[in-house]
Amino acid sequence: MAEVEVQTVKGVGKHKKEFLLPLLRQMQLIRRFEEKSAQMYGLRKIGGFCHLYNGQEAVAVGALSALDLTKDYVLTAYRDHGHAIAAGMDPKAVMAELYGKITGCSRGKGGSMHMFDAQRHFLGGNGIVGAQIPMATGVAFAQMYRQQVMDRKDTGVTLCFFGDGAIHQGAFHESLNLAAVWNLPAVYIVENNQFGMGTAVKRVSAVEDFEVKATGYRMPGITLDGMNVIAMHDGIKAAVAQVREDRTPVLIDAKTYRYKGHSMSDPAKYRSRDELEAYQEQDPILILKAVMSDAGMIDDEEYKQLDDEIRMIVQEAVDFAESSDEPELATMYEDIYV
Amino acid sequence: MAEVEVQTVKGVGKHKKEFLLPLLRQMQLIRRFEEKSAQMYGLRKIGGFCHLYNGQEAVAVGALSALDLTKDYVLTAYRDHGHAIAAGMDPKAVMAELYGKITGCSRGKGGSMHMFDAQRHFLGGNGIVGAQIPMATGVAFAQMYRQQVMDRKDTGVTLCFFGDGAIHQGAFHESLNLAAVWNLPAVYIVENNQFGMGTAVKRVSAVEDFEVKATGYRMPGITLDGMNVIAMHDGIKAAVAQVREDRTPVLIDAKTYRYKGHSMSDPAKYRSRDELEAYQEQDPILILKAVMSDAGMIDDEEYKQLDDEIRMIVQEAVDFAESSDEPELATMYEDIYV
Amino acid sequence: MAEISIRDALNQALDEEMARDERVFILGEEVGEYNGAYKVTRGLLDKYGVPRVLDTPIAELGFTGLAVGAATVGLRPVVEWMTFNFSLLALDQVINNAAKMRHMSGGQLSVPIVFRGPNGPAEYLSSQHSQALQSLYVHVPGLKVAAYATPYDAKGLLKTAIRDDNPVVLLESELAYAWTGEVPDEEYTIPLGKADVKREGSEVTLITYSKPVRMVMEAASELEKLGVDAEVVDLRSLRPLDEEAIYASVRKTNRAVVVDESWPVASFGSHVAWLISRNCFDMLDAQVELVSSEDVPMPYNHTLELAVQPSVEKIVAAAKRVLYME
Amino acid sequence: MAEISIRDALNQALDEEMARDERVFILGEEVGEYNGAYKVTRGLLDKYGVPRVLDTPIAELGFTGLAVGAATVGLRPVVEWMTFNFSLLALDQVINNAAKMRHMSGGQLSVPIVFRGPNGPAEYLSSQHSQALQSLYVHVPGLKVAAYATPYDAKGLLKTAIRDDNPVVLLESELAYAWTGEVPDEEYTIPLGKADVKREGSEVTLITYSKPVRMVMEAASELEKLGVDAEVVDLRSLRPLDEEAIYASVRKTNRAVVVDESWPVASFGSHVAWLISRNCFDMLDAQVELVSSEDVPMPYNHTLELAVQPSVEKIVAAAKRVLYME
Ligand SMILES: Cc1ncc(C[n+]2csc(CCOP(=O)(O)OP(=O)(O)O)c2C)c(N)n1
Ligand SMILES: Cc1ncc(C[n+]2csc(CCOP(=O)(O)OP(=O)(O)O)c2C)c(N)n1
Ligand SMILES: [Mg+2]
Ligand SMILES: [Mg+2]
Repeated sequence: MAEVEVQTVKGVGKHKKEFLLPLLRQMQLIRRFEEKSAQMYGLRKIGGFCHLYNGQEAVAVGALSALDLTKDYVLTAYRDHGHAIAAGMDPKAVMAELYGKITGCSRGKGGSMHMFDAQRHFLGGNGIVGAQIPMATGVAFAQMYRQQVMDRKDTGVTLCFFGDGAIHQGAFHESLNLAAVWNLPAVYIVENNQFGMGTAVKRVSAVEDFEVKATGYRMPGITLDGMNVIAMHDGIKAAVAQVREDRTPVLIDAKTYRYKGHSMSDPAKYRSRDELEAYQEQDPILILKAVMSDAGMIDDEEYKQLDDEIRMIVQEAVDFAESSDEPELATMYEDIYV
Repeated sequence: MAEVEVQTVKGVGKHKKEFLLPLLRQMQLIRRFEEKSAQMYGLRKIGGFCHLYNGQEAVAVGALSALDLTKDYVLTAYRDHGHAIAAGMDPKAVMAELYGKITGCSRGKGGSMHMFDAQRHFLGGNGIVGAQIPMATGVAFAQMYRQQVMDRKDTGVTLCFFGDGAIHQGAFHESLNLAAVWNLPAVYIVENNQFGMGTAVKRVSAVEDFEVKATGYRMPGITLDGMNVIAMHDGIKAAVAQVREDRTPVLIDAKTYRYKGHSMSDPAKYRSRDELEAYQEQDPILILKAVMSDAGMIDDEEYKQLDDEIRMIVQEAVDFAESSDEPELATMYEDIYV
Repeated sequence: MAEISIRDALNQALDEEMARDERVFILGEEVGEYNGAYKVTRGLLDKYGVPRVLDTPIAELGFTGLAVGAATVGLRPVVEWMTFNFSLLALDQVINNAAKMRHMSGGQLSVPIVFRGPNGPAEYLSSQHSQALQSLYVHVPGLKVAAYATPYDAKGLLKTAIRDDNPVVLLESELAYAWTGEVPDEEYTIPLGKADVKREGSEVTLITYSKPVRMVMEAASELEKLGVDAEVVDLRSLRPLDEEAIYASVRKTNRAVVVDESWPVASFGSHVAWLISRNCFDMLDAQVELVSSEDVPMPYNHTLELAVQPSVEKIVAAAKRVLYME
Repeated sequence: MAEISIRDALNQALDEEMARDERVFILGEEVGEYNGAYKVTRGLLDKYGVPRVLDTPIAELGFTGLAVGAATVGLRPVVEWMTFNFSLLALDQVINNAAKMRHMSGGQLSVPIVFRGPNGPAEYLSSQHSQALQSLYVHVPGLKVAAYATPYDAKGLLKTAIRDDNPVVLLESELAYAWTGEVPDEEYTIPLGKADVKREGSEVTLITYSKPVRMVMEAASELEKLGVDAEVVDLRSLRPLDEEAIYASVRKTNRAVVVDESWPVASFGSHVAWLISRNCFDMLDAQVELVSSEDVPMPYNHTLELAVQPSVEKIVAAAKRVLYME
C-alpha cells in the first residue's frame, strides 16, 4: 500500500514568539474549556451528546490560524467546541449554549453539537456524520460564484473538517468530485483521530492513509502531523495559499488522537492505556510548550500565568452560563422560518 | 493525469469458432432485439423510458460469457435488455415485459427498466442510478457469508454493471469500501459509454479513466476495450478467476459507446455525427465478424443464415408479446408482500 | 395575456428572477446544455452561462447539499431534481440541513433555496419512477411546500419561492408541463399559503392540488351533470396551509372530498381530511372522503397504472358517497 | 416469567433467532465490538462472531443497500440504524429497493430484512438527533412497520419480524430501552397487524404506539382520578394496521384521542385520526383529537424539548375536549 509522508516540523520552525504564544493560548483555552465542560456535564448542567476535543487541539488551532475569517469560512462536525473557540468565538457564548441558555450562541437550540457564529464565518457544528461536507463544498462554491459572477475580489477559501469515520459516507465522494469539477476553493481536512466511536480506522476502511483518496478526484493529497500545531499551521497555510491562488481543492489527512471517549457516555474500552499514554506524551500543548521553552520563548512561570488567565476565562464562561436565563417557552416557535 | 492502458485483443486470440460463434450470435440477437424494440416503441406498443443497448453489446456478452450463472450473479441498471438476453433469458419474456403483458418476466410490473430472472441469477434492472451497486455488494456479501457460515463450497462472484454517470453517486463509494473491507467477491464494471444522458464524462468527472479510483479502495483497477467482445471476455474471465480465488473485489472500466440516444425520447444532439460514425466503424459485431472471417471461421453466407435465424427469434418474441394477455386488474395488489 | 404552457411559465419565472437577482442560479442534471430533461430550463444556459446554470454529476446528495451550503452564505439556488424519485437520495440534506440550519443556529443562518422538479406518476415507468412523494416533505417543519396546476399559478409561485428566504419545495408534474393557460404580461407573484377556489359551488367541497386539479375540475363538471354543485379548492400551498380557505368552503357545503395522488397512509391528503374532520366536526353532514392512489407500488402496465391512480370516476363516486347519493 | 428490560428482550430475540437460523445476521455501526451504541446487541459478536455480527463503516446508504441485496438471495439481515435520524441517508435503498424489489420483479424476489433502531426524541440532542420519522416509512407500500413499548411486545415482535419474508421497520426508543416488564420463559411470537388493548375502558379511546404508550397509560390513570374510564389501544403494528381493533374500541367509547410523538402534518397519527373520523363517522360523539409533537424542530434546551412533545397534561386535556369536560 501507498506509504505516505507525514509532514511535521521540528522545533519552532521559522516562527516568532508573538505568533506562537496565541496558538499556545488557544490550545490551552480549548483544553481547559473541555475539562470544564466535562465537569459541568458530570454535574448535569450539560446534557445529551457532548464530544470533547482534548488531544486534537493542534488541528483546529493550527488550521484556523492559517485563515482570514473575514473572507474564509469554516464548517465542522459535532465535535465542535474547539473549532468554535479557535474561530474566535466567545467561550461565554459557547458555554451558555452547552447550558441551553438563551444567551448561547445558538439561543439554546443547538447545544454541544451545533455551535454557530455566522459573523465569524463559523457555520457549525453538524450532527450528521459527513453532512457538512456537501454544505462546505457549497460555501466554497459561493466563493467561486461571487468571484465569477459578482465581480468581487473574493479570494476566500472554505475549510471543511470531518472525522476519519465520515470519509466513507457518500457525501464525501460526491462533494470532492464536485469541488474538483467546478474548481472550488475548498480545503478538506480529515481529523484522523484513529477512531469513529469505538471503531478503529482499519476495521472499516480499505485504506488507512486518506491522502491516497485524493488521486481519484484529481486533487493534491497531503498528510500532516495533527499533534503538532506548527506543522498544522504551516501545512494548512501552504495549502490555503495554493487554493486561494489556484481555486482548486485539496484533501488533507491530519493524524491526531482523541484523549477522551467518543462522547461523555463512552468509557473507551476499545483502546489500550498504553496507546493513549503514548499519544499523551506527544500532547500538542506539551510539544508546543517544550519547543517554545527550548527556544527560550516561554518559561514555566509565564506558562502558569497564561494558564491562570485561561482558567479565569473559563470560569467566567461558566458564571455567565449559570446566571443566564432559560429561553422562554414561546421561543420554541422561533428560528424556524425567516 | 494517470495514463491507463486499455486492454484489448487483436484477431481471435486463442479462441475457437465453437466459442466465438455463440458470442456473435448473442450480440446479433441483442442488436436485432433492440432494433425491434425501437420499432415497437415507435408503434406505441412499448411506452415509458426505453434505453437501448446498441453499440454496447460486447460488454454484456463478453462479461457474462465469463460467468457460471449457476453460482454467479448479475445486476445492472435500467439499460438492461442486453444483459437480460446475455444472461440467457428468453427474448419472449423480455419482449412481453416491454409490452407490459402478464407473460413478461416481471408480469408487466417492471417494464423496460426492470427485467428480472431470479432463476438465472439475473437480479435486474434498477432504475435509480447507482442503486444496484450496494445491492450487488450485498449479493457478493451473501456469497462470502455462505462460504464462511454455511460451509458451502460457494465460490460464486457477483458482477455489477453501472454507467459512467453512476460513479459519482455516494452509493459507489460506500459500496467499494465495504467490498474491500469485508473481502467480497464483487466485480464492478463501469460501462463507460462516454455519456450520462446528454453529459459527457469529462464535464462531470474529476477523472476520465475510472480505474484510478480503484486505488482509493485498495483494489485492482483494469481498463478494457468494451467494443471488443474477446477483450471483454478475456479481461473479465481473468478478473473473475482472480476474484473467485482471492475473494477480493475488482473495478473495471469498460470503454464503450452507445449508438442511440439515452432513451427513446433523446435525439442525442450533444455529440457529433463524426464521433458516432467513428465508433460505428469499430462496431463490436463487425469487429468480431471481421476477425472470425479473417480466421476463416465464418463467411458471409453463414453470417446471413445466423442473422435470419435471429430475426425469426425476435419476430417470435414480438408475436408472443402481441398475443399474450394483459394482466388482470386484481394483479395490482399482487407481488407486494410475500 | 398570453396563452402559454406550464413549462414556459416556469421558464419565464426562472428567467425573470435570474435577470432580477444575480444571486439566483440553477443546478441539476441536464439543466444546461440539454436544456432540461423536461425543457423547463431551455435557453437559460445560453443566456446566463456557467456558473449560473450548472449541469451536475448524478449525485443528488452532493449537489443538493452544495446548494444548501451556498444558500447559507447568501446565494439563492434553484435545485432541479430530475424527478422527485431521485430526491430520496438527497433527503438528508433537505431534512437535516436545509430545514434545520436556521433553527440549530438560533436564527443566525437562513437557507433561501428552491427544490423543484416533476413529482408524482408519469406514464409506463413502473414503481421507482412514478411516486408522489410530497408527504415526506410536507411532514417536516422548516420547509415550505407548494404545487401548481396552471401556468398562472406556476409562474407566480415559482417567483415567490425564489424570493422567499426559506427552503421551498415545489411539486411539478411531467404530464402537466404542456398544459396551457393564460399568464399576464406584467409581473406578478402569488403568496405562499393562499389557496385558490378554482370553481365555486355550494354542495360539496373538492380539495386538491397539483396535477389532480384538472381531473377534479372534470369531476366537478360530471357532478354538475348529476345536478350537484361542487366547489373546487386548489390548495396550491401545502405548507403553510390555508386552513381558513378549506374551512370556509366546508362551512358552506358541509361535505368534503380530498383528492391526492399520494399513497393514502400518513399522506398529506389524509392529514387534510383529518383537519376538516376535526375542525368542522359540527358542520359536516358526512364523513370526509379521501381519493388517493391505491396503496401499492406503481405497475408498468398502463391499464393497471391508470387503475391505481385517482380518476374522475373515483372522485365522482366519493362525492356521491358524502352526498348519500348511493 | 422473568422481569427484564426492553433492551434485554430485544437481545434475547436476536440471540434466539440467530441460534435458530444461520441465515440471520446483524450489521450496523458499533453493533459488534462495542456491543451496540445502546447495548441491544451485547454479547452477540462474542457468541456468533464475524460475519454474523458486523461493525460497519458510517455509510448508511451502502450497508443498508448491501443488506437488501443479501436478503434478495436468501440471507435474513437485521440492520441496526444507530438512530433513525441517520436512516434518511439510506431511505432510497429502503423505499426504492427493499419495498419494491418484489413488485418490480413480478414476485420473483423477496426481501426478508429487518431495519431497527431508536427513533423519536431522546434528551438534549437538538433537532438533527431527535426526530420521530415513522411517518416516512409507514407511507410506503411494500414495507411493514411495527413498534413496541414493553419487553413482552419487543421480543415477540422482533422475532416475528425476523421470520417475516418482507422488509419490516421496527421503531425503538432510546429512553425506553431500560423499561422493564415480564417476559415468558418459553418461546413466543406476536403476529404483525394485531393491536393490543393495554387498558380496558368505556368512555374514551386513547390510541398510541411506541414510547408514548407509557405516558398514555399515565394519562388514563389521571383520567380515572377525574372519573373518566379510558381505554388504551397500543397499535404495535402500524403497517399492517389493525383497523378493526381501533373501530371496535371507538364503537364502545364513541370518542378517540390519537397520541403520536411525530410532527403533526401528514403523520401516521393524523392518518389514524382521519381513519376513525371517516369510518366511525356515525358513532363519534366528538371530533377525533391528535396529540402530536409541536410542528417545530426539536430544541436542545430541556424545558423546551419537553414542552414540544406530547405530555400527560396534553393527553388529558385532549381527552377532556372530546368528553366536553371543559
Ligand atoms: C450519518 C450518521 N451516522 C451515525 C452517526 C452516529 N455517530 C456520531 S459520531 C460517530 C463517529 C464519527 O467518527 P469520526 O467521523 O471519526 O469523528 P470523531 O468522532 O472521531 O471526531 C457516529 C457513528 C451520526 N451522527 N450520523
Ligand atoms: C438517482 C438518479 N438520478 C437521476 C436519474 C435519471 N437518469 C436516468 S439515466 C441517467 C444517466 C445515467 O448515465 P450512465 O450512468 O452513464 O448510464 P448510461 O445511461 O450511459 O447507460 C440519469 C441522470 C436516475 N434514474 N436516478
Ligand atoms: Mg474519528
Ligand atoms: Mg453512460
